[in-house]
Amino acid sequence: MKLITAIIKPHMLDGVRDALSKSGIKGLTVTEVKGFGRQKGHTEVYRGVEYSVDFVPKVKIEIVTDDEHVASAIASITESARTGEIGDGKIFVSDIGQAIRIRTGESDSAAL
Amino acid sequence: MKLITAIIKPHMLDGVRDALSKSGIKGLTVTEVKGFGRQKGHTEVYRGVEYSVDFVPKVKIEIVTDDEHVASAIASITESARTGEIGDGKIFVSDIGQAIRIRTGESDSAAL
Amino acid sequence: MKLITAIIKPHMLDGVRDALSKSGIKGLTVTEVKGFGRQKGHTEVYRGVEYSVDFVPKVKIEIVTDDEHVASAIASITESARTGEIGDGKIFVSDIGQAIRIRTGESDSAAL
Amino acid sequence: MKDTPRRSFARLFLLALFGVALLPHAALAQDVSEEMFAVNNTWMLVATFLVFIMHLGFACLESGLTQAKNAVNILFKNTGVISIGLITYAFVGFNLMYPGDFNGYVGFAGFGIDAGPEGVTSAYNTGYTYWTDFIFQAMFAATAATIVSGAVAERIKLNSFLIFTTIYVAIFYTIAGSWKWGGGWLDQMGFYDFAGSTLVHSVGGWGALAGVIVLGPRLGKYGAHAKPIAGHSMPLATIGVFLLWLGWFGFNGGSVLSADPGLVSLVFVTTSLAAAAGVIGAMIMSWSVQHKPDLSMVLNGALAGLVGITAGADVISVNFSILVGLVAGIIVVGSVLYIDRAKLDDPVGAISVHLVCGIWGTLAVGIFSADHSFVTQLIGVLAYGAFSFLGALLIFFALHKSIGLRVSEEEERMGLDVGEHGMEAYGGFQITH
Amino acid sequence: MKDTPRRSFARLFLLALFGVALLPHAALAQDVSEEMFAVNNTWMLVATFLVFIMHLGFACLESGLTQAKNAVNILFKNTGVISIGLITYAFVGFNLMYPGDFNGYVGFAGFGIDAGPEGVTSAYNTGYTYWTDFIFQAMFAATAATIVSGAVAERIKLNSFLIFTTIYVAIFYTIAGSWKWGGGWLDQMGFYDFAGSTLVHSVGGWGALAGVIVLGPRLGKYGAHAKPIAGHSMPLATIGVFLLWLGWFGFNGGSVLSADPGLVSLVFVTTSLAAAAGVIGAMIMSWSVQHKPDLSMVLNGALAGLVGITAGADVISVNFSILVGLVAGIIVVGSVLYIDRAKLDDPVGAISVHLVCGIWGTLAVGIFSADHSFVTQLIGVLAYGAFSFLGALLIFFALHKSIGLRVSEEEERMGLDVGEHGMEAYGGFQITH
Amino acid sequence: MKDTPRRSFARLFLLALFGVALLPHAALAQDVSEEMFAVNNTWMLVATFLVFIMHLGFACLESGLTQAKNAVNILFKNTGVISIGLITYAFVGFNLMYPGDFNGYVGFAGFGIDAGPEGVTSAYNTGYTYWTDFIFQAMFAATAATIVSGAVAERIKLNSFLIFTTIYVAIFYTIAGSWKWGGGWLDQMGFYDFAGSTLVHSVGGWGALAGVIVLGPRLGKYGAHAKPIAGHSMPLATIGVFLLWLGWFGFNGGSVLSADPGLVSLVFVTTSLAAAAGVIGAMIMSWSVQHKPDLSMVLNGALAGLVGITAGADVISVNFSILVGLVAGIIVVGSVLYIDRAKLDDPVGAISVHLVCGIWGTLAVGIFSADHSFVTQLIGVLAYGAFSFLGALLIFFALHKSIGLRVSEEEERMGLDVGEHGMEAYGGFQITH
Ligand SMILES: Nc1ncnc2c1ncn2[C@@H]1O[C@H](COP(=O)(O)OP(=O)(O)O)[C@@H](O)[C@H]1O
Ligand SMILES: Nc1ncnc2c1ncn2[C@@H]1O[C@H](COP(=O)(O)OP(=O)(O)O)[C@@H](O)[C@H]1O
Ligand SMILES: Nc1ncnc2c1ncn2[C@@H]1O[C@H](COP(=O)(O)OP(=O)(O)O)[C@@H](O)[C@H]1O
Repeated sequence: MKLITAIIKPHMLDGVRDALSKSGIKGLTVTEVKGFGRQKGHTEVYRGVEYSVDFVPKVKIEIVTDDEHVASAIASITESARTGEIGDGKIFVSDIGQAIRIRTGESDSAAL
Repeated sequence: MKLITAIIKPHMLDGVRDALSKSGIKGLTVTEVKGFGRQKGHTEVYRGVEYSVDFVPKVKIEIVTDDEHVASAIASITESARTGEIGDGKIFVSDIGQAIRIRTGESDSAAL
Repeated sequence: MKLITAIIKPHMLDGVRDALSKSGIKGLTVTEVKGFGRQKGHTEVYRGVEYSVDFVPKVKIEIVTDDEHVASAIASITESARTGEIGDGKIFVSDIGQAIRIRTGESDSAAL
Repeated sequence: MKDTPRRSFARLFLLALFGVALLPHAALAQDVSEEMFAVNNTWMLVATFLVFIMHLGFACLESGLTQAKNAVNILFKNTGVISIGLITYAFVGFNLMYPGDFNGYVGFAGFGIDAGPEGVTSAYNTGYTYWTDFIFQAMFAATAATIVSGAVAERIKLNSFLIFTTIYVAIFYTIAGSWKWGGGWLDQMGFYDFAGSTLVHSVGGWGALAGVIVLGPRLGKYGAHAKPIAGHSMPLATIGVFLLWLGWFGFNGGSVLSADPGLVSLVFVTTSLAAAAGVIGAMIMSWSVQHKPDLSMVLNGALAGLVGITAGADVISVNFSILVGLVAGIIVVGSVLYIDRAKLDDPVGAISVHLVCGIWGTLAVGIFSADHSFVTQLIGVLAYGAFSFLGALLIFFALHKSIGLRVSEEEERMGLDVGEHGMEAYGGFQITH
Repeated sequence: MKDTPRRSFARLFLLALFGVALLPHAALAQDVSEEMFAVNNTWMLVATFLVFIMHLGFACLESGLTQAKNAVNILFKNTGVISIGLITYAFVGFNLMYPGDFNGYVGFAGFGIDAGPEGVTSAYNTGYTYWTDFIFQAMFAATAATIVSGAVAERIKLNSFLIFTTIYVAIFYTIAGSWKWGGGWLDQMGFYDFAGSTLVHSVGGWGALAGVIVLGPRLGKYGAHAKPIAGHSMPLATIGVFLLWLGWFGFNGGSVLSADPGLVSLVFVTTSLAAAAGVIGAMIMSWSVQHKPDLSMVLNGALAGLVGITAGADVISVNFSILVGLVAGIIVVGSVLYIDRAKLDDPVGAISVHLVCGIWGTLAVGIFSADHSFVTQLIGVLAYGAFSFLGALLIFFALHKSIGLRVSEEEERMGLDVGEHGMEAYGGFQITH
Repeated sequence: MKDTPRRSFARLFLLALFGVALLPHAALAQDVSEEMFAVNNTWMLVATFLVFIMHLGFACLESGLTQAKNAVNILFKNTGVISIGLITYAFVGFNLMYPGDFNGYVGFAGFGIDAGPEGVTSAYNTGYTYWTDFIFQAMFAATAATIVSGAVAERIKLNSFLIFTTIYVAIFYTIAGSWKWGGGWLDQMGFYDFAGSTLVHSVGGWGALAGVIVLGPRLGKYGAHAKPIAGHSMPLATIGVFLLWLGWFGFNGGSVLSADPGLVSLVFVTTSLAAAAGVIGAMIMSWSVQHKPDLSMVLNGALAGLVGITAGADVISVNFSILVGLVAGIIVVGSVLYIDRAKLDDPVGAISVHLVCGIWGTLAVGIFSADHSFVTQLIGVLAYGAFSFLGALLIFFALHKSIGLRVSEEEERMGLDVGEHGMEAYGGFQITH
């Protein structure tokens, strides 16, 4: 099993979730995060003092899936999350050794 | 060392933390997340327009622990987080190569 | 490639980000989390009832980087995040199998 | 040109009594100039909008002291209560509360409201027109139900609550009110409640107590983990209390029922000082007992002082008003702790503020005013207590047995906002940074 | 000592008419005592500050019903609108709206304001001084622009909006106002609009409609995903509506233009009952149509009732005022649904509340008051509609073609707070737990 | 029936002076009808509750412009300040500020308050009863301390602040006040301060400056990272400013000390236009200097205009009032920038708004009113500056040396809410979505 972590633009979330659903993904977990990268933040002013806000709002999607579904999931994400502009985000893939469904105790593939 | 990631129902957090404490876990990190899975969200209405909220509030617990404690930690979580209803959540386990305590520079087991 | 996960004190974030920038890290993702560990929370009172708040606000930084940059990144974090007091936090390192830049489709090192 | 005794007999009587008591050499004006009538009426209308704003105060206080996931529900209830209150008061309430000549227990002057030609002149009353009389009283009426709202928050079904409100405001509050302000048996007996420590606040508080008992505590409130259920916004709660305090200038100040300079200004002073002393009393208690000064307690302290002085704002001296407020502030903290220990789950402290301090305030009139009897005050307290508590218990119980009173466990956990209203108080995937 | 007809001819006429209608045996005071003048003026100043607080009401309501990322922008606009409104009304507006003797269509009494020696005596008007007249009217004026603000929220450029406001309030609102309140042609014809269902609310509503049409909907509003764009804070929206309701006691109550006890208190009653009935109407509609009672609809219902009764608060009977409010509450829910289906994106429901219910209220005078003609009311509605809608369309279109009306897509997505103001409504890496 | 000179000698004198100046043909009423007394007193009580609501305004503004982790602390302080202020003013303040005949520097008419039989008649004063006099003044008194609260926020110890407040309000504010409003030496000299640009706002501002100097800046404010410490809720801050503006109608309007139609309405106009002009001044400055229009600056601009006009709201012409406000709005932005550059850490801009614009307003009387001398105004400004700044410095320094003034670094970082109160402003593991 693999964990696919995608960091995307917040307003692309609904589209990405739909695309993933279509490609057969049944579960995922979303977190609000802030990103720092090539996409620069912006300048803010508060009571006369300018300062740069380096962090950009992003959404992190985490999907644990069987190895075989990884490629299609990645393809779904890249297509649905791309705007072509800087800051579209990243996808990282890592290994998961074990997965358990709390409700039933099922494990691994059956748990997803 | 392993990273145990558990996604649970928010109101089970206190119980899970107690159970983990009892089973010898000394540290963990908690994040508010939204989950998408078998447990469906609900329908909301705003100014006459119905729409479905697919994401359900969840809490993610991350625990890095020695390999030997993994099984007991998992057991603690499954027991304390289970309500028996859909949406109780998942546990994922992956490998951690290195752990460091910032304050002292201690590493691996000693750092946990 | 490695994923470096650092859990630090919130007010150290700006310093850590600067230190990482200097050591050549170009991207990272930040999440607000709550930590449970050696650093105890505090006691609160609400309408006459005392209770202990066990969770302490922390910030989680995630950095995916080439293996060769891991050591210097860890060094940057430990130096810039240390106050010497309990609760300074942890650094965990794990493997990342694959990285993709959504905008371009570039992968692995080129994607970071 | 003479005052009509129809609705305001009892009040005029009191005005005369204390007007004379305070201004011994001024003859009581039996008829007034057009100008004085206009001043009086203007002041009463100002008082009316001040009492109106108390409903926003309650909405803010109650939603601030409860969880974010139930905020829409509370705001909805409070918007509904004032609206239902006003309409039912127009249809039946006003004429139940002020039935004119009646047996002293229950009377009814008929459906609907109508000023008639005399109703807009000082022949109706030297202090206000018929319309002013109605609207000022109507704003009061809904208050009693709103008090209940906070205590039963986070677990009561919306429709059941609204039915309770309608019945309690339209019938129980008004009949009880007629006993004193309508010139009924307690008024005859000499019972005194200037602006409603008992008639409004205790009546609301008894309803709250009944609701809390029938409903039971919120899930997890008295569970293994001692963590109390914290309110989600202290700024909102604070806005609420300041608006309530503001509104009280009309609640008490308007209860003079004219713009009498001496009386209204005296009432402003006693009301303000009692509230301030309530804050200080609660601050001292909270700081010394809990070590950490608790804002929510101090806010309750202000209200405690206000409720405490309401029964006697015009007959208690300025120095004693400070004492009444101070004691109320101390009592309220103790009461919140005690009620919580008794496992009566009142999220906003409504029982302590409105019931306990309402009783204190009513009895205080018997203690600090030479002209009133402690025993009579006590009789009033008990009579109102029995009637409203049993009445509220009956309604709640009937609802419990019929359409149900409490939301499902799942709904309670998810929050009533999503469950009852399908919406969130703080909507949107809130990425604001 | 006699009333000056300069500004208040039309109003005095009406006051006479209905004053007489309601108080048949009272001769209309052509001159008043010093005392009565002071009471009247004091009430008008109280009404003035009540209308002022409506601007906070709008600011809260509009920011509550929109997204957190645009809250600073909305608060800024609302602070700007009242300020620009007051200043331009002093420079040109007051004298455009009340030009004295004029051709009935457009007149101008000159720049700036000046009371003159008579202006502070009852020789100016028995109800208020020149200064009171100005400041009461000035508080009204900015309202029309603020109504537009909510409808065009979350996408309009700040500078364009402020230019629109300046022109719309200083010129269009005031010229339109002169037709009726200034004694112009519609006034001559017998058109009636007590406190501005049409003159203020519809005029604002037409501006809102024009803005929404020229601007188009917010990004993603009518996209593939049906998820509506939820407001970020229901407590804020509720505070807004209660403050608006409070302000309406001055908006309508002050439109009596004196402290006349009968009239002002009647207006308090009709205003309150219409608002309450509006809540109940919207509650019933929302509960039955949507199954889940929607707080934002119920809040709109209160405003709908208030807007609805505004045209006839002094001439519609108490029972009918309940009906007017109830219908307004029902209409507003239907209208919000319909306008949304027509893909007109109005985030706060301004068009439904102010335009649709403004029209309803104006026509209701023709229906429920025997003294007014439905046809004349309709002519007024149409005349105001044509003038304000075309006027607003013209300004918006000119801005669109010149400096641009709408922010960039990126800015809209990021939020106007960061884009236009470089700041956040809820600043700081908010670690509060 | 004649006015008692006891407390109101100085004020009557001024009223006479300007009453005559503005209404040249009206003889000054030395005794008034019962009706006029009632109107006057009613207006003064309305003004009183308006000033009261300013305390909520301050609470909202200050907590909005600071961090969420300190919100409870600020709300607690503001609730405490008004309460302590009212009680101490009753015990000693009123009689220190209005000692009757005295040496012009310090006098004391004894502990406690008591109207006596004449105190509730127009024999006390034609404009208000003794009780009204007291409560109106008492609401003012606490304002001075509340101004300090914002400037020292996020780092001052709660108990030290409350002790400071008690001493500053009870003794320094009142003695300073007696110099002018009590009929003391500055009043004799012809110094003019209508509603307290200097007596209230500058006195508060000097206290704020002293506090900021003794305390030093918040942790990290002037550190390596330029990121300023953003306020956590702009809606809260905006609510605060609108409520303050609302309250100012009572603050200035009530300072007429009667319901005089011409004067009160003039004051409404100058006050509103100055506030509006302040907004516009700050908007222009902020837009041109910072490129992005800063809401927090514009909000400060409204207050700047209000503080600026406070000293001369009744003697500055309407056109000049716009100028005074505009300049205040411009000044306040410059001042905030300058004070920040001087590393004086004032989170809410209290020094710029209340001290700097308070001085500007006081001097503006000397510039724009022919009847007042610039030099005398300057002497007043300097005298009040020296006395209040040194006084505040002394108290703060004594507290610093004894029980300590500042919370620990750890507490400051964690927030004073948890540190001082053991509670959170936005409690609960807030899962609302
Ligand atoms: N090395 C990294 N490790 C972790 N997160 C990263 C890394 N680089 C980028 N990110 C995340 O991805 C987001 C997008 O990256 P960015 O460099 O701005 O644009 P792009 O992906 O188009 O090159 C960042 O805001 C950050 O959250
Ligand atoms: N494949 C997955 N990857 C990541 N998170 C998942 C995955 N499947 C489920 N989750 C998380 O677990 C939560 C519970 O899953 P769900 O399918 O609703 O119920 P259950 O675990 O009882 O089958 C989801 O809300 C989501 O946060
Ligand atoms: N085993 C663990 N797994 C995951 N997170 C941990 C673990 N131990 C500690 N943490 C995180 O690190 C933070 C700091 O740890 P703590 O024990 O308080 O101090 P220190 O790191 O100085 O020993 C905790 O608040 C928690 O968020």
